[in-house]
Amino acid sequence: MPTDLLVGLQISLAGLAVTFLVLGLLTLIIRLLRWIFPAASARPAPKEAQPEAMTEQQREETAAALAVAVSLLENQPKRPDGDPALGKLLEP
Amino acid sequence: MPTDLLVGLQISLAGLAVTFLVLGLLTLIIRLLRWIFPAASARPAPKEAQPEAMTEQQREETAAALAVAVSLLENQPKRPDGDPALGKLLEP
Amino acid sequence: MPTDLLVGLQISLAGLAVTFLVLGLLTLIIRLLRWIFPAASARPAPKEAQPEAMTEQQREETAAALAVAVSLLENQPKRPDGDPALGKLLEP
Amino acid sequence: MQAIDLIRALLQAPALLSWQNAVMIAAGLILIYLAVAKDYEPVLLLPIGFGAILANLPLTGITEGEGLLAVLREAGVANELFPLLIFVGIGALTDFGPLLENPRMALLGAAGQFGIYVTLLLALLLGFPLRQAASIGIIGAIDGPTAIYVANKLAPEMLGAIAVAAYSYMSLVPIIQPPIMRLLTTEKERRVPMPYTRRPISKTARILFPIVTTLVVSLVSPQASPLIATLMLGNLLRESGVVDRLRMAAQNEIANVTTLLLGLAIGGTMNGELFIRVETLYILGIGLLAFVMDTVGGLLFGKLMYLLSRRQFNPLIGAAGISAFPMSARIVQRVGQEADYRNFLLMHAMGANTAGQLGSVVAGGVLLALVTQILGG
Amino acid sequence: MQAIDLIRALLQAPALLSWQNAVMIAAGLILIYLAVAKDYEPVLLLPIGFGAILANLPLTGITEGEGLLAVLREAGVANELFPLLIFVGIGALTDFGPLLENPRMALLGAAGQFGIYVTLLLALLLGFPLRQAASIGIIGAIDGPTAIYVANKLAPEMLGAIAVAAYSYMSLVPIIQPPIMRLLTTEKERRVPMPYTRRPISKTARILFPIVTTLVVSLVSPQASPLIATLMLGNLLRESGVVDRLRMAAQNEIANVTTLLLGLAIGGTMNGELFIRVETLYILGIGLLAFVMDTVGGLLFGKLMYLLSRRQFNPLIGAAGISAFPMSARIVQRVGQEADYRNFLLMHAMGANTAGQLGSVVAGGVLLALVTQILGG
Amino acid sequence: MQAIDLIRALLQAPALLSWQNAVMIAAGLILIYLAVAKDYEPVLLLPIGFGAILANLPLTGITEGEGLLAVLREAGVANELFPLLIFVGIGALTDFGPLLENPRMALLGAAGQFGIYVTLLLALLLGFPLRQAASIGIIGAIDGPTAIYVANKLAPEMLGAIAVAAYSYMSLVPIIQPPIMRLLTTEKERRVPMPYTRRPISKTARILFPIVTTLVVSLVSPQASPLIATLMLGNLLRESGVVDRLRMAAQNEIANVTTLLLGLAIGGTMNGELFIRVETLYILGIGLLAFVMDTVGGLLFGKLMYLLSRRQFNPLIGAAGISAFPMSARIVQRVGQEADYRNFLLMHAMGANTAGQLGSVVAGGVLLALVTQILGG
Ligand code: NA
Ligand code: NA
Ligand code: NA
Repeated sequence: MPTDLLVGLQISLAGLAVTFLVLGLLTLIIRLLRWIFPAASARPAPKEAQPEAMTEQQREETAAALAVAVSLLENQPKRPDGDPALGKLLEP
Repeated sequence: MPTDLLVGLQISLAGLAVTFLVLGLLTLIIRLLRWIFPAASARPAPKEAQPEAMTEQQREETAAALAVAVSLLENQPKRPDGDPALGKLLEP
Repeated sequence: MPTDLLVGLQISLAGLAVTFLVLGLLTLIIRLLRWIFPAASARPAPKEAQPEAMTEQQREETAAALAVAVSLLENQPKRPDGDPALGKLLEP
Repeated sequence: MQAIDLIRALLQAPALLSWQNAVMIAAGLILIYLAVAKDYEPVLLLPIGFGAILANLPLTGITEGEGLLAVLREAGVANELFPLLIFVGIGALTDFGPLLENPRMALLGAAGQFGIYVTLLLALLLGFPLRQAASIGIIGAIDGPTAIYVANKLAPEMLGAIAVAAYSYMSLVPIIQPPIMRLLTTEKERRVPMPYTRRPISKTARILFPIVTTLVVSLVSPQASPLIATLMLGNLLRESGVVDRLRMAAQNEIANVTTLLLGLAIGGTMNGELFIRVETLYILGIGLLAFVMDTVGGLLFGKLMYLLSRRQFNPLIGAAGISAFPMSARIVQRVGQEADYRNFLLMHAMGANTAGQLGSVVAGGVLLALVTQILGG
Repeated sequence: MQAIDLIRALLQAPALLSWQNAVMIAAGLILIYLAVAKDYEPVLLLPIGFGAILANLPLTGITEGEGLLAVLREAGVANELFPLLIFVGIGALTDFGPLLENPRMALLGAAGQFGIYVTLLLALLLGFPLRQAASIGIIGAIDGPTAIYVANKLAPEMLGAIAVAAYSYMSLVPIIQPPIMRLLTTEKERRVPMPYTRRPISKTARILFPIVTTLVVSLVSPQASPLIATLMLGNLLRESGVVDRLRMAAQNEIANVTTLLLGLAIGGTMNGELFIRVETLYILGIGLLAFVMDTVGGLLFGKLMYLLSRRQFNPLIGAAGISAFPMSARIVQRVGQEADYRNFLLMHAMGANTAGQLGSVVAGGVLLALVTQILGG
Repeated sequence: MQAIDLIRALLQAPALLSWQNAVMIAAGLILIYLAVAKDYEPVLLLPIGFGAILANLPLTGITEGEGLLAVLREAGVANELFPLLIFVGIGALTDFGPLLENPRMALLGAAGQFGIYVTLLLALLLGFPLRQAASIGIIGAIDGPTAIYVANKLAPEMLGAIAVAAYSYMSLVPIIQPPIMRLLTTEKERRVPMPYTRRPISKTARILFPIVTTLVVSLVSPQASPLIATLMLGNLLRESGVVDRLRMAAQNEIANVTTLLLGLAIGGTMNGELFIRVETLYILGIGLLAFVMDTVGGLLFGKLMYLLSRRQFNPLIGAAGISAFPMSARIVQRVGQEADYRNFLLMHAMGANTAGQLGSVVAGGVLLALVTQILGG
């Protein structure tokens, strides 16, 4: 029984020590991260997660929309009205 | 090595051939499907996926609603006001 | 064959009997539940499922919001404008 | 070997397509047609139909070893996981309020299982062994998950046919029930007015109902426990009002994903070589009878209540004692209004209908227990 | 055999219900009551309670072989899948911003694990073998998934009791912490104002934090790796901002479905014959002590920081170093405002609270490693 | 043993980190960087990168036995479940309308698989055995699930590298394709106008298309059946219009959850000791060539159609015959408009692009069948 308890005490000491060690490391890591990658000078407006491709995509869709518009103007007799399904097809 | 390469060439030829064959078949299938099941004369308004039972259901719900209305009118002293939970219960 | 059918008949009788027994028990149970836990006198407004902790939480959030307001007033030069991210952080 | 030989060796599958495969592919197409064009339980019949097609295409390996349909069958059908998870979703979607308001409707949920036993006897007469006859009888529960659960335990070789019958006939409620209802009741009976007064049920009673039902049904019929427990767990998630996240997960994510995978897996059991036999036709035929006899049982019990209540009870409501929820309650409402446009039977029929769901589960469990006991002893 | 004999043979279950079963069914009902009426972690305690009821109904077979609860236990508890998936969801929901703004709060997350070791020693004193004592100690992590993970590896026979204790005591935060906080701190300490100035954190730092944390914790404590990795994966999904589909799936579909199934499976381990023994009472009792000692440890460390900071640090914040997130941060805010209505400790406490979550995981992994090493060597 | 010895014994992991592990952790970080900063297929590359990091941290046990990544690999990669479920989601998201309107575009979907065979031959030349060469070739399908499916069957040891190559190169479409397009076509060819007249497709044709495609492809190439069947099942869920619950489940819950778990599991195969070898570099290098040759094949076939159509066909559209949907269709539109701002090639290119998806699946199945046949006979 005393042996068990001794083992327990050692586990407790070791466990607490390593736990403090790891959390202490995390403190350092956070400081390091903040130091290497500081926030932009003024507080930036919270940048919503918009991947670059989205704007890429938007650019293309605008181009496509323009192309459709031109094409519609040129082919007006053949295609009398805008196609409501087109928007759907342009979706990614 | 040359044997391997020969096998590879045969696989490549066979593979490309079958792939073209299948995609060619799909071309025919699509033409066939379009020929057998042509779209209705004028372009139909995009028919939203409403199963028949839904309208069936709507009809019944209208009937039920009418019944409730009649029943309410006849039993007015007993049931002074419309029951807000009824709509929920009528849901499928 | 007749033996089989006899067994089948016994299963049918037993099955129907037990099914009626169980559903009969349910009738009694429902009456019992309604008798022990009657609905509040007048028909209560349908109580939306809001766990108690939510109001607890709301109370705390109100407290926090007040604290923020006070703190903002006192520290006005340091923090010129309300922090739009705070509300998010206060969320559970 | 030349490329051309390779291609020739490749194109073996069409030659291996047996006529049974072709028939089953046609059957799969018909199921999809019924699902899409006729809206017959599409969430199950469409995947079942598609799975049946896949199971009959030669050399794909999709139903064997680690093939997709074999994996799904192992993961969720063999161990009954999928039907039970679907029951959690159904329970979360079901409002037992109408039954709690009209507890006497519960007995109609027992009467509506009448067809199970008629069918069982008929199947025995036709020479099916007991475990198969019971599995055919369970079509009379008119309840997909229950039928799948029981059939998978007693006669897994019949699973595909029984599941298809159960789900197809559930869809035929609006076609099959009305003529039987008109045949077995008189105009006078159908016109019996039943005023509906909403009776408030306390939240506590609503929450205790699924728990107590689980306890009682499990103690009386332990084999029904997994079915009733999952159905009632879903209802408890709903009524407790404190676990909306779980309720939504049960009725949406769990129910939808499981339904799709279950349908595919069941369709995957419908290989032509195993499926096309005269027994299958019997199953489909007798299953239809089961459904008819359920309706008859419910209506006769309704007529009994009509007499006992001194003509205050509209016997049409008995037809809602099957588990096809909420279709048969709607049919009762419609047929009742045909007789008298002022009739409002819907809420009463809803009570009987939810009781039918409970009755189906109980009857399924009891049947399983009885057959296991007889075959075991 | 007559029909009446069949029925009699059927109705065996009530006679087989042992008093242990009855007690556990009552315990299940109490858990459901706490979940519904007291809102004690309902998303877990309700399924656990329901599972406990099912596990104690005789003859249902639901916890054996291919029974539902056995299938769920195999699918997600035995291999630790469910608690880890839940951690992905928790990580996706957790904003570590307050900790990134106040990195010194991290140490409080270590102090808040103090109870683990006190409990471990006490359990050893009471005669529990090491692997059981450590499993009881892990209740002091006050973190459901961590407790389940560790207990399942070291003492699976105690899983039910430990999970119930961990989740129940998490719910008791608002009741248990305030008196301890008032007892161990002076009015003067509680009134220490801590101005909060929001410090912006760059997106890059936010994204790198979960990655670097995974690397460091895994290297120092490999047994904690699965826990920290899943928690941090969830957080990476959140902070990366480019995989919103995955983030939503993690925090909704995955978390909800897994929580429901995990709760059921854990409840399913609580069979009366195994569960009702004096050890279980010890577990529940010592577990409560673990929670108290966590709070004490956190507060004492807070007082140390109060002294080291020349009375600029409010020691109440130490009580938030446990992982019951965000409840204990809220309690700190409330008790702090009682002392001085202008006190705004919430954001500081949030930092300590998220550190407590990390500390629990680390302590769990370290404990697992140490015990495995001692028992193995 | 003293506490300090215990701690020392605990901290073994850093010493066990091999240089291969370190390189792979760096590779994982690069994948995450590409996912987050460059938006390269983040929903897959982020989980793959994170999984690769976890697989290279010593002593965690996360890739062995019942470790998380091993469990996921068994549950969904070894049996191909995850890629197939993802295909159901992709099918539910894909509108084959543009192809149904322009069926002749289908052939471009075959031409866009040209790179598979070039790569296969090159890999054989470099000394790879046939089953590995074919697995490298399949990168030329530029289709994640297809590449994973085929590689897992023929050369599972290469799964990680092939999946990474397939998904990375899919993301490089906007960088790699335009220069090749400009190189292989003349300004005159690029300016060919292709008027687009929308042709209505009946609902019946839309619904039958996925069914008939499944039948035909499965009969001609049974090994492609699971892939085409799941893709087409998803599309049938979409077009049938009666199972919106299932369609949403397929394209959201199923696709998202599976993508996350698949990515983690694949990353988990990328242990440094196995992954870092010269073959991996070859795989990544040849894979890039596969992609280039796909584009070349598509463009050359486009030029053939240009000639056959008497210069009425814009050969740029050929570049969309790969399966990177809908990126390459957009690139075609953009490059076409550069030549003439009035050009509107998008809808035509969409047709070729969806055909490319079908072509990839067919080519994958055919390759699998041919290699299996040669190696088996
Ligand atoms: Na029924
Ligand atoms: Na903790
Ligand atoms: Na391709």
